Amino acid sequence: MTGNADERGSPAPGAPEAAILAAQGISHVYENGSGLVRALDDVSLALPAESFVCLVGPSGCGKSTLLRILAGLIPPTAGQVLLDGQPILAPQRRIGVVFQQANLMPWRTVAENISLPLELAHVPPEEIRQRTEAMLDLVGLIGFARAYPAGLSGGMAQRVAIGRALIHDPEVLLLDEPFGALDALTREQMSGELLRIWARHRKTVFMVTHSIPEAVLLADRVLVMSPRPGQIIGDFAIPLPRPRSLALLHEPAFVALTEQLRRCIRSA
Amino acid sequence: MTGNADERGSPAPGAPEAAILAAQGISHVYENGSGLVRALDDVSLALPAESFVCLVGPSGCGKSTLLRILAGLIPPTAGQVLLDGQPILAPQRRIGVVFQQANLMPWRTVAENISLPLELAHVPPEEIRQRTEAMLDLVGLIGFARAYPAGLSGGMAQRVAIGRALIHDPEVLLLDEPFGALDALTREQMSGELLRIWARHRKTVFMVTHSIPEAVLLADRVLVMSPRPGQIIGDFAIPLPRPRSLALLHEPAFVALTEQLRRCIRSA
Amino acid sequence: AYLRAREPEPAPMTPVTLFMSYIPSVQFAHVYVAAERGYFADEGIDIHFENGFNEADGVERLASGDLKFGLISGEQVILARAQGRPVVYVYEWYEHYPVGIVAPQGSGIVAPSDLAGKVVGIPGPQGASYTGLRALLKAGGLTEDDLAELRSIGFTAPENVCEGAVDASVVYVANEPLTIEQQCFPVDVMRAADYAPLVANGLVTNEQIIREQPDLVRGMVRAIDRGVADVIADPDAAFQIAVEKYVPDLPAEQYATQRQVLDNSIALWDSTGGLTTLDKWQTTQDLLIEMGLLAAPLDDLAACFDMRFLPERDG
Amino acid sequence: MTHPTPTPGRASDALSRVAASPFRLARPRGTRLHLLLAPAFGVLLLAGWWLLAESGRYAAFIVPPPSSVAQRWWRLVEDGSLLRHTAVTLREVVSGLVIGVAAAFWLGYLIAKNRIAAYTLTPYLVALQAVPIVAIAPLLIIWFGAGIASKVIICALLVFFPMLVNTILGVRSIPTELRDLMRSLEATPLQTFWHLEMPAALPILIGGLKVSATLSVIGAVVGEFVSASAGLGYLINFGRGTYDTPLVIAAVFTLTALALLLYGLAAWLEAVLLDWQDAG
Amino acid sequence: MTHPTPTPGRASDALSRVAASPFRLARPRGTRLHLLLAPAFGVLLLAGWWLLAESGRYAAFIVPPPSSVAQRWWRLVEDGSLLRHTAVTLREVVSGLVIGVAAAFWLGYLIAKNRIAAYTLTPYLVALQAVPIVAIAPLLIIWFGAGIASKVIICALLVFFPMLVNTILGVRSIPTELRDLMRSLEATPLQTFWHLEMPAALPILIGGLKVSATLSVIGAVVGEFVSASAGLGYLINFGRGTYDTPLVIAAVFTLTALALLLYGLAAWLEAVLLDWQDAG
Ligand SMILES: Nc1ncnc2c1ncn2[C@@H]1O[C@H](COP(=O)(O)OP(=O)(O)OP(=O)(O)O)[C@@H](O)[C@H]1O
Ligand SMILES: Nc1ncnc2c1ncn2[C@@H]1O[C@H](COP(=O)(O)OP(=O)(O)OP(=O)(O)O)[C@@H](O)[C@H]1O
Ligand SMILES: [Mg+2]
Ligand SMILES: [Mg+2]
Repeated sequence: MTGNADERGSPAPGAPEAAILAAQGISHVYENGSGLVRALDDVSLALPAESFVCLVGPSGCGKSTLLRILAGLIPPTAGQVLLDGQPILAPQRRIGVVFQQANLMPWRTVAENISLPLELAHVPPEEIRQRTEAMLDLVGLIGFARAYPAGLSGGMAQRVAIGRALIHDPEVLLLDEPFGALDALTREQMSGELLRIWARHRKTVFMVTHSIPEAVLLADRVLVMSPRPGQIIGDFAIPLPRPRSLALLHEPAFVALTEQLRRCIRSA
Repeated sequence: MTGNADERGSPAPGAPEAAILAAQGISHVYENGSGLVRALDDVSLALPAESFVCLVGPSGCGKSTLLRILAGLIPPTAGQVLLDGQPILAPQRRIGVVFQQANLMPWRTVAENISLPLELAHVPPEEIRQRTEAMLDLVGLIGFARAYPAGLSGGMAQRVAIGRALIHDPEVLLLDEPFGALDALTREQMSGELLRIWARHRKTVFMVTHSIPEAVLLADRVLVMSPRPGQIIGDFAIPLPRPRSLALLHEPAFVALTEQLRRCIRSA
Repeated sequence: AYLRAREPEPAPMTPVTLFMSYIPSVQFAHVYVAAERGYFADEGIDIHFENGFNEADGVERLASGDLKFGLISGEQVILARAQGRPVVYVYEWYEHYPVGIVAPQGSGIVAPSDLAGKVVGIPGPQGASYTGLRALLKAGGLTEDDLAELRSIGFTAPENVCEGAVDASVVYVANEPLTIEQQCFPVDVMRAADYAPLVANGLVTNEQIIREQPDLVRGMVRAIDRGVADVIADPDAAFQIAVEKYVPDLPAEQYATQRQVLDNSIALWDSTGGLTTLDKWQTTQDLLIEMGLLAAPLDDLAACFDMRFLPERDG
Repeated sequence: MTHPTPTPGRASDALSRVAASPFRLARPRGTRLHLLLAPAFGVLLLAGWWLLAESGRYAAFIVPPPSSVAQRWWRLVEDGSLLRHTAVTLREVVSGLVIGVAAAFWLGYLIAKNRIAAYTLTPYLVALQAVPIVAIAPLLIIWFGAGIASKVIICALLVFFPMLVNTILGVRSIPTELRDLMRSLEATPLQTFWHLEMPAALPILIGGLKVSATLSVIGAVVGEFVSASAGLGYLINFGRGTYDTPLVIAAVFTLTALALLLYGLAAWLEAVLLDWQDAG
Repeated sequence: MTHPTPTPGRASDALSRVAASPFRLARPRGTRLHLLLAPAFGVLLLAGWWLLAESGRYAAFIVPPPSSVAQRWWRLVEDGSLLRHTAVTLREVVSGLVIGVAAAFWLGYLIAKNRIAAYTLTPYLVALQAVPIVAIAPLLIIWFGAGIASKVIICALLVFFPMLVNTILGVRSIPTELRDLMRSLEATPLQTFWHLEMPAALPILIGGLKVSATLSVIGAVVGEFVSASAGLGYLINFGRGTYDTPLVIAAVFTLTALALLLYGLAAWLEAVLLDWQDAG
């Protein structure tokens, strides 16, 4: 654990027990018609408050499973998840989730999908309208407020999902490849926005990503997961100064970190 | 148009009229509840036989729409698609498609999803079995042959979709972000496989991708699309020698090309 | 002694389906006896029974030629002919109209005039029940408006009377009062037949059969008449035949009751050889007109029945 | 949404259209000609009926000519009896439909969400469907009286099952992913009901409603057959008892009109509530 | 698949289980206790009935005690008449169900795929549902005879509509994306039918089948009420005519058993054909 949150003026992340969200000895086994699938094997991790942690790992290693367990959506076969030191028994509104699939409600327009969390939280309509407007702007879908999901492109749907997760301002964000369906340019914009939100609103972010450069560019810490059954086999602090820009991409320190990560993943 | 297919010993691609698949003056307008969406505006392109063409462009610019029109799945509002110089009136089995979503049949196992095209083509069962086995191996899902799609991770589902598109060996492959849900490592493996298949079986590939390096690494030619309404605003020949390897990533020629592309996209 | 016009050589058997608008029952003992004792076969008739549950259905099918014979209530013939159905009544089976009104004993409802101000149940304002009710009301000098309520209760008279949901109810006199007495309490029955001569059930066919197959009609009438005579002469034997072969679903513990039902039925039957008379038809027609079921008198009321096929019979 | 397969000559055709107006729709709306199909078919059926009646193949009392039915119907309209009987039946139908559908919906929802309820109740609800009304008519009349209540109950019983099965089907078909989304937002059961379950199950629910609405008409009529002195079912019985076939047919036509009306309402509801299905 | 919400103490509990065997299921199978729920509820209902009968509130022929029904039922079994009548009804039910469901399926498929058929036929199929059987009973018997055929037709008519509506619903619910996939593979209409439409529509189809299977029993009985001398419907009518209420109830119970059997078959079909729904 290395603290890189200096630029935000936050305290350096403390020991695991000071973590806002922690997983202890998580194992998970699925049953799938033809047999059992060991998805996770004794995974422990701690997310210090206001940290930005990325998780990388090969396809099918259990990243989404871990994220769902952290979100309280599935009870693990073994182990427990602690939110502020308390075992979580059900999903919490304090934790916002972006699923790997956009997961939109086809009967709601883009604006209505984005405003769903506010509606559920009984935010007054006028405020809903304003915040939705702002979020539509942020995800670049102003012109599509009244379109239905069936009429969206893959990337547009994913941006709606991101907007929906951010709008109610949860303390902890769990993001499952949120930018997977976005082109390079939009991806850069969106991750820039995410960083800005994280810095300004002092959130804790846990993000699964497929892009090593992205992980290095965004995170305080990158975790590497082994192939199934998933185990944390690497935990890299990213000591690059913030704010970071795309210019980093060609700096030796950055290239060295990505190479280090790449090697760790390859060795798994 | 630049011919880079030398290493495959194929003839240099000819004029557009010699193209295996060509689009002429394609425009497309959608209606979406609240109004009209101009997705494509007068797009023309030609895919010479055995060429590998990538398409990049911002989210929602009309890439998937173009791909579906090329596949004969939607009739464009204006323009026509020619396959071997003949206007296509319906989808052709000669053209294999990987959709942006995995699009699996939930009631079929992984193996059954992959073998679907062979079944429809009345391939003998024994041959189906063998080719499915081989394809499962190629996409790294041997152990999941009998799992149902509901029990797959996002990346695994996408690999099934790739296997399904490759198995019946279509002449032309239209791929819509086939590697979007794959981690960097798997992505490299799969794109390596794709290149090998392309070279060995003399296919024509048209691929939408979000990754500029990936486009440069794979393609003979990279097309750049403008934001909606989509127009082709850049057409870059990639004169890098084949076979290409990941080592290229840091070569100046490669970096220059990617930078050039990036600038073109950004300028749009 | 029966006079039989035997043909020189036995003709091939004619299949005939006889329609009865009720479940198999000892009330049909006469046709069972006739079948069992070969009376139909004697006439060259291969008899089959069909149990329908709606008289009007049977009449429609008789009129259309789908059926040749049925045991049908007389007023149905008038109503059907008024609407152009060429059905004809050829043999009177019931001399007395089988409908009446039942009321708990001691309730003071013993005559039609006692119905004033009472709640009376009825299956529905149509059919034989309604005809019987109207005949009784008329005899008591009442109209429907004099009742507290005429309540449509479907075929649930015993349940409603036992539960006291109605003061009195229109019933078929052969079986329903018996059920109430056995299950609940003694009752008083007033029979419509005691107040007005109405045409009741008989054998019905259509004009085409009469025209084209008069011998068949004659044969049917004769066989049924022999059955009726046999049942009247020896109800016990008839009952035995009926329950053993034709009403197999009747459990033994019901025999006593059903034997009583048979007696009650026989009491209503025509023991005189099936002859009906025009004045009964006239009374019935008048009543139907009064009830609003018939717009005007038939042009030829006498065409409703045809008594030419009756056999001679010793009383 | 589906796209029609392109037809020859279509592309250039489309080209010229777009040349004229670049904002033309991708799928031009069809004409309204399809609305004439059903009436046209009706005219055909009517002609067939008329021919059958004229042919003399069946006696006029079995297949009366359309004209005599029309006359009879008009008489019923004029003397106000059609309105009266229809009103009686309509009241039974509407009450029965509301009660039956509401009961089926809540029970179906319960069964879909609660395994204990599913295992306990399902066999009995299925069994209930197999009980012929006439077999329980005495009890119904004793318990609910001979008035409208027993008819409403009978109608509700008939309407119940299709709605029940489709409610269970609809609620069970909701994707787990969307349930997970609602859970992650800490939606209350009521919020989950209104914001997820209702809209997601709606297409299948309305399918059930369509069947139920159509059956409800028969339900009321069956009730009237058991015992009644007014209503279209009574009118049919009366017509049959007096051998007035045109009356029977006129009443049946009125019934079918009622069924079409109710079905049409359900279809309208579908069109309004599920407009998102063909948007985009 | 759904995941139960974690409950307190569950995690550590699971931990110890996994410690013992790392390959334990994530969702341990429940016990088979739930299979006792329905019988338990049945016992409750039976007790209620018994109390009602014993209370003397109703005469024995209105609410007979369970014991007398059981005795009557046993006698029917012993003398073989129950078997005979059940066989008659079962034959009608099975034939009617097969014909009705097949007709509904093909017509529904046609309507779902073809707008012209939809606009032309739908109103008439809805209207047909509102025609009371009794109103057309004479015609049915004239056309199909008083034998089994008319009962089968009546049963088929009753069974038709729920299956029709659910077929349309099921076929229309198939995602366009999968249709596109099949088109891109140049699947023939027959292949699309077998490899896409049937499996995709199956859950909703089976919902329709469940309703139809249950209704089919009533359909045959309605047919037997029109005219019959055998079958459970006939037996019910006979029991009503002789005020043999135990017989009526025994026959009704046999009917409900038949309905449960058919429903059970449909549910079994669902479990077998839709096993993929809870795999993974
Ligand atoms: N619902 C499920 N039922 C059964 N097995 C499942 C289920 N979900 C996931 N799995 C299995 O668990 C393993 C891990 O899946 P998971 O979705 O967590 O992978 P992932 O790391 O997110 O992969 P990807 O990068 O491809 O999304 C996979 O082998 C998958 O087959
Ligand atoms: N079925 C549809 N109905 C209405 N509008 C649609 C439909 N499909 C796509 N669109 C619109 O057309 C435009 C282009 O969509 P398309 O899916 O082709 O984009 P794309 O380039 O593939 O984007 P992405 O990279 O995000 O997948 C978008 O604005 C989208 O909203
Ligand atoms: Mg995943
Ligand atoms: Mg796309």
